[in-house]
Amino acid sequence: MNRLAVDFLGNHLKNPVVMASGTYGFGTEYARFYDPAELGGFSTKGLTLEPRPGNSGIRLWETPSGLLNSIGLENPGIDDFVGRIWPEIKDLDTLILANVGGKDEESYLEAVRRLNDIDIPIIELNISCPNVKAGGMAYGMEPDKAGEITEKVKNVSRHPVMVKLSPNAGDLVGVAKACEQAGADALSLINTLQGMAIDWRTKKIVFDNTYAGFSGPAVKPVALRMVHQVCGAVDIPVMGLGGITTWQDALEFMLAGASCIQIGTAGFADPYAPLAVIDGLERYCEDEDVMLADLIGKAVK
Amino acid sequence: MNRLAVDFLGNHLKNPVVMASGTYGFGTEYARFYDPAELGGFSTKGLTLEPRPGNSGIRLWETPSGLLNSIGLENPGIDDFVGRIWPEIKDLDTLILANVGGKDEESYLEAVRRLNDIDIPIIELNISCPNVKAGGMAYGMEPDKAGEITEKVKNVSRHPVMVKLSPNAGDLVGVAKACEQAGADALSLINTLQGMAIDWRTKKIVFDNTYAGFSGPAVKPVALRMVHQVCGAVDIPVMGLGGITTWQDALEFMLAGASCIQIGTAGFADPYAPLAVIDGLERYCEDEDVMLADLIGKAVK
Amino acid sequence: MAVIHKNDEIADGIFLMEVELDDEDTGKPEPGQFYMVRGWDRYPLLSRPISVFDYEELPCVSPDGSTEGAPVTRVLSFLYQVVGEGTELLAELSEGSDVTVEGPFGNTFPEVENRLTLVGGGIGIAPLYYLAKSYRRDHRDRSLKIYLGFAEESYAVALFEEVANSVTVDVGGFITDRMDVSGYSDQDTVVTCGPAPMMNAVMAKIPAQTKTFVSLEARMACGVGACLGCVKEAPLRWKMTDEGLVTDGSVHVKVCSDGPVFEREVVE
Amino acid sequence: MAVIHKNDEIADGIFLMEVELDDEDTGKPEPGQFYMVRGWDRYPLLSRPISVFDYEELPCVSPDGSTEGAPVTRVLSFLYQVVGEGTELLAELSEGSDVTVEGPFGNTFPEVENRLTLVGGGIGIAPLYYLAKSYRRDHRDRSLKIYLGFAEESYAVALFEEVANSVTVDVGGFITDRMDVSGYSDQDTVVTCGPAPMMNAVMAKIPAQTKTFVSLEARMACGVGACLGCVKEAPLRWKMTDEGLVTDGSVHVKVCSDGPVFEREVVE
Ligand SMILES: Cc1cc2nc3c(=O)[nH]c(=O)nc-3n(C[C@H](O)[C@H](O)[C@H](O)COP(=O)(O)OP(=O)(O)OC[C@H]3O[C@@H](n4cnc5c(N)ncnc54)[C@H](O)[C@@H]3O)c2cc1C
Ligand SMILES: Cc1cc2nc3c(=O)[nH]c(=O)nc-3n(C[C@H](O)[C@H](O)[C@H](O)COP(=O)(O)OP(=O)(O)OC[C@H]3O[C@@H](n4cnc5c(N)ncnc54)[C@H](O)[C@@H]3O)c2cc1C
Ligand SMILES: Cc1cc2nc3c(=O)[nH]c(=O)nc-3n(C[C@H](O)[C@H](O)[C@H](O)COP(=O)(O)O)c2cc1C
Ligand SMILES: Cc1cc2nc3c(=O)[nH]c(=O)nc-3n(C[C@H](O)[C@H](O)[C@H](O)COP(=O)(O)O)c2cc1C
Ligand code: FES
Ligand code: FES
Repeated sequence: MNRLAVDFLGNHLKNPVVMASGTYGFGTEYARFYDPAELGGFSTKGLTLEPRPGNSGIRLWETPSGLLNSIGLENPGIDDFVGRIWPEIKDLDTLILANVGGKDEESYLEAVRRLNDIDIPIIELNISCPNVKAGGMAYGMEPDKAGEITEKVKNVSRHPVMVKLSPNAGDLVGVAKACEQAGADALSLINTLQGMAIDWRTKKIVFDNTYAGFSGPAVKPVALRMVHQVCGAVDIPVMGLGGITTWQDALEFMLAGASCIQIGTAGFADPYAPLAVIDGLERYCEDEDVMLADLIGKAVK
Repeated sequence: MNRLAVDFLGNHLKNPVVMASGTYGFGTEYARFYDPAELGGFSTKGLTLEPRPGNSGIRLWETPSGLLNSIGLENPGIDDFVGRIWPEIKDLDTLILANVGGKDEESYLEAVRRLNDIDIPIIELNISCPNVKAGGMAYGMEPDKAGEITEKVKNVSRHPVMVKLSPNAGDLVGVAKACEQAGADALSLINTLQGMAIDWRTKKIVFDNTYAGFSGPAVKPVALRMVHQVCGAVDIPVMGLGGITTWQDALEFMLAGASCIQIGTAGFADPYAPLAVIDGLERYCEDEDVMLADLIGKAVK
Repeated sequence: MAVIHKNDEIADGIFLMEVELDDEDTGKPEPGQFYMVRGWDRYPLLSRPISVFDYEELPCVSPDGSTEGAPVTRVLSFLYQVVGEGTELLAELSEGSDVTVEGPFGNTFPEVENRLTLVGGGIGIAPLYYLAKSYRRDHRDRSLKIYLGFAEESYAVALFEEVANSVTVDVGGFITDRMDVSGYSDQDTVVTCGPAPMMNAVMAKIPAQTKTFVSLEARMACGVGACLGCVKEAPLRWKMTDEGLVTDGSVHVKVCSDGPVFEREVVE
Repeated sequence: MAVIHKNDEIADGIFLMEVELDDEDTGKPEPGQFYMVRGWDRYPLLSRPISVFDYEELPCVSPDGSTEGAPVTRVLSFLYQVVGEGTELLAELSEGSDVTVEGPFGNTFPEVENRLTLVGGGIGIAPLYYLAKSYRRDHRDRSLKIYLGFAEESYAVALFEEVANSVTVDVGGFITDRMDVSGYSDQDTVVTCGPAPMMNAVMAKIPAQTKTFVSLEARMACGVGACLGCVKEAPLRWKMTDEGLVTDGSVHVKVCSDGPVFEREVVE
């Protein structure tokens, strides 16, 4: 009996552990450690219509229990993904999500249209990347704009669309509801918080882009709160993430209402982290004699 | 030569190290470790018009490099402060800020009026406490409301008013500007982020109040970003805080534009943390042969 | 800062740590007090409150065998149970390692002239030993009865036996079932520390005229009364002072600075 | 997981750590590769990239003195400098402690048939020793010249001397000033690792026809090419493959998986 199986938008996942966009490359980089088929799934590095070189300067900065990154959506572009990468990874036997970013409406829509050519199971619409100057997070900061882009993307996409929300939005619940109303099939949250570093030695602002995306165990309390708030406000399924490191963290996000969880930064510290989470959840469900899916949203006051 | 001296709203501070509200009691609790006169100053526990019992249930929860708290502004009320506590602490020879919270406009205003009876140097207007149901953070979430309460408080207060901002506001810079326009003499930020904890063992939401305030080293990258943003947008002086633990952290906040810094959670982990920060800054300024005040806002790209 | 002399596992998951205090840790602890202990630098964030299990000032012996005027070595002991991240890290520390101890904090057990009964459950026995020892030192002939309850395995019992008139040990049952309190009067004092249900059972059992003290636990951040994180509801806010109990009318007590020791009336 | 055999400070702030790999760490490292090392549990968050300084497979000797068919003990060495929190924690580890090493990661130094010159600066000498040893093993008679530059104090020089034809050491000056490259041709190969200014000076000095490789550093999170955190701008994105250099047209190289070893043309 597989106690960890979950359904997500009609897809059967072996377990709810999905590797987060930008932290798992295109699914093969960690294959030296374990078969990606052991995962529930993974989300690709953020894809944009055109190839992007990403940001200049320092891209990583460690903080207490956290990580600042300023990658800036470096990626080979949607065509390279559709034509070259997808054929190489499509048979990995795990759920693959195409994470899509954009600099303006048309670039989002055209990227999504081109994904219609392949049988990608889910599109993760990234309206929450804090590391690009145009587009990115701007679409995720206000309910109106988030709803608008979601609706348009839904209109052109033949695939289910999961919208990835920004924790930097003032009215996150409003954004979530707007996306739901606009037809989003699911939501994922959180993307990175906006943070900053200054190097006291040089007095320099560390990142060329000034601000950067903040992730890792440090952000977990904020992420868990937001997942709980959003799950209480919408009826579509949610993938919860932000700082998840242990199976206990994963369980907490599911108790808060997430149907699946994603792991990002924790995989850097320990490449086997997702397997440890899966193992831990398995043992827990065994010991408690429960099906994991039955615990979704079961946190009590 | 005291290289650390700073002026803040006409007050001479020996050094820019101020202990944050709610983490330093009323200034005497840490006296067994060192004389509070060694500090630049401290801010009192949040005071409200009426005495408040604070929140029920668990009030503290540790997270990776962070702390969740749900104290709920437990305090003996403004009259007890004015009549009993202030006479006991007023001669401590360090800058004392009265941190004032409220549940509605009138309770803020009346508390501030009663502080007119004493010679408190600065009022820190707390419109950012996430742990109370009425008032608190609600005033700090939107520019209009923040400006309105600031203006009214300024009208009744004979003391300078420093408004303490919430990192949970969507448009923090807008809030900061609105406070400045409404006559705020200074700003302090950040108060706690809103976070949450679930105890996987019991499946229970840890805090009776569901969400709680998140502080400590974990939040520093977010706090530094916000201080940098706000300092770039207003002309009034700013006290920067959020996760400051070491003298290097303090220096970074000042490079980002803060005139003074506050230390909260770090003082729990090490009661001597503020002294270590002061010592470290002193040695640094000595080695670099600079006056600390000359470094305010000097972070470069 | 203190240096670890020994850190031994005396029962499954139960450690006895002895540290030598350096000159900067000036205070001498009283029974009932605790220290904020950390055996790490930055992570985890908070220090952990641990009671004084024992404290001794050992005169250094000079080469000629005399101890006159010699400086003393101050040895503080903790008895602790590994329950999570912090106590696990403590358990990993080896002899000679540094450990940071701030304290002593909190109020103390009362000075007792009465006959004394101590009731400890599990790791809750930790603060009782130093009290027992002090009582015995001050009152050579008075009655000291000790009840120790454990869930699975007893420990540290021999130490208690050295100072008590009687030690009753229970493993796996209810320690209160082993207590005969029929003769208890206002000439007796009871002190208890352990899991809440056990302390409640003790409080329920002891006759009203017998003063009963409990030692409480709470999550703590500061340990010194500054953060208000460790409060417990109390019918009235009592404080032990030289003039007896006083109250300022608020509804909470701070475990760290008003306590950790409370009269049962305060917390019942 | 690996166990520390030794961890000695061989010069001020410079440590030589030997670890024994357990059976799960299967790969055999090649010169130029690195491991992601962590000697702690949760904090700090990231592991630290450290080059292979040396690697040996020592047959276990059976009681009768024979080593036939015996399992091997695999010993991996790191030479590292304490510069911050992570390396400080590594330096505190004592013999017998566990340390987590993931790897080996990255590309390798090329197989060299030419005469070989190595130029290391400071802790940048770390990846060169295993290369020197391997070269000497494969090419008993060919010329191996080594230049080692240090800011304040030299270290590990004797090890290099065992395998090189000549070792030139400079302390406090510019190591390039000590190099005579007049006869260098396409029959020579140069490999350099050290501070950027030093590597730039080396690249500027070596004649164009002499293949020159540099080993780069960058902040790393994943170490396996997944996070794109360690990229360096490169005029063209070159990759070393069996067919020589190829490019896919993008502007960055990943130090962790395309590198850390690059032909100078890629990064100049
Ligand atoms: C005044 C005082 C004196 C104490 N004396 C001792 C002693 O002498 N020996 C001893 O072994 N323990 C003592 N404790 C309890 C000890 O502080 C906790 O067991 C310890 O902080 C747990 O830390 P951890 O990181 O190992 O566990 P965590 O990972 O923090 O938590 C593990 C478990 O312990 C519980 N817990 C955490 N902190 C506390 C706390 N402060 N109080 C109660 N439960 C908590 C949690 O609910 C959780 O179930 C004392 C506590 C107080 C307040
Ligand atoms: C492929 C590779 C191989 C390496 N091999 C070795 C080796 O064999 N021996 C050795 O001593 N060091 C080596 N390094 C450098 C080593 O990884 C860093 O010194 C270490 O990560 C610093 O960690 P820390 O916590 O001590 O310092 P931190 O507190 O993280 O930083 C201290 C200082 O080091 C700099 N720094 C931090 N991380 C890096 C990094 N990844 N690259 C360059 N500078 C950095 C920072 O700018 C800062 O000035 C290698 C780096 C790479 C990328
Ligand atoms: C190096 C790095 C790159 C990332 N790139 C992307 C991206 O391309 N698209 C995206 O939607 N999120 C991206 N993220 C955000 C993560 O997917 C995730 O939302 C965030 O890191 C929080 O989860 P974590 O704390 O588990 O890492 C990136 C995060 C990191 C650390
Ligand atoms: C236990 C606790 C109680 C607090 N109480 C107050 C308060 O009464 N008023 C207030 O303005 N801020 C309060 N704060 C917020 C701090 O003053 C500070 O803004 C926040 O903790 C961030 O700083 P830090 O990371 O240095 O702790 C409290 C914080 C903590 C941890
Ligand atoms: S622990 Fe801070 S008040 Fe008790
Ligand atoms: S360190 Fe992640 S791509 Fe190189």
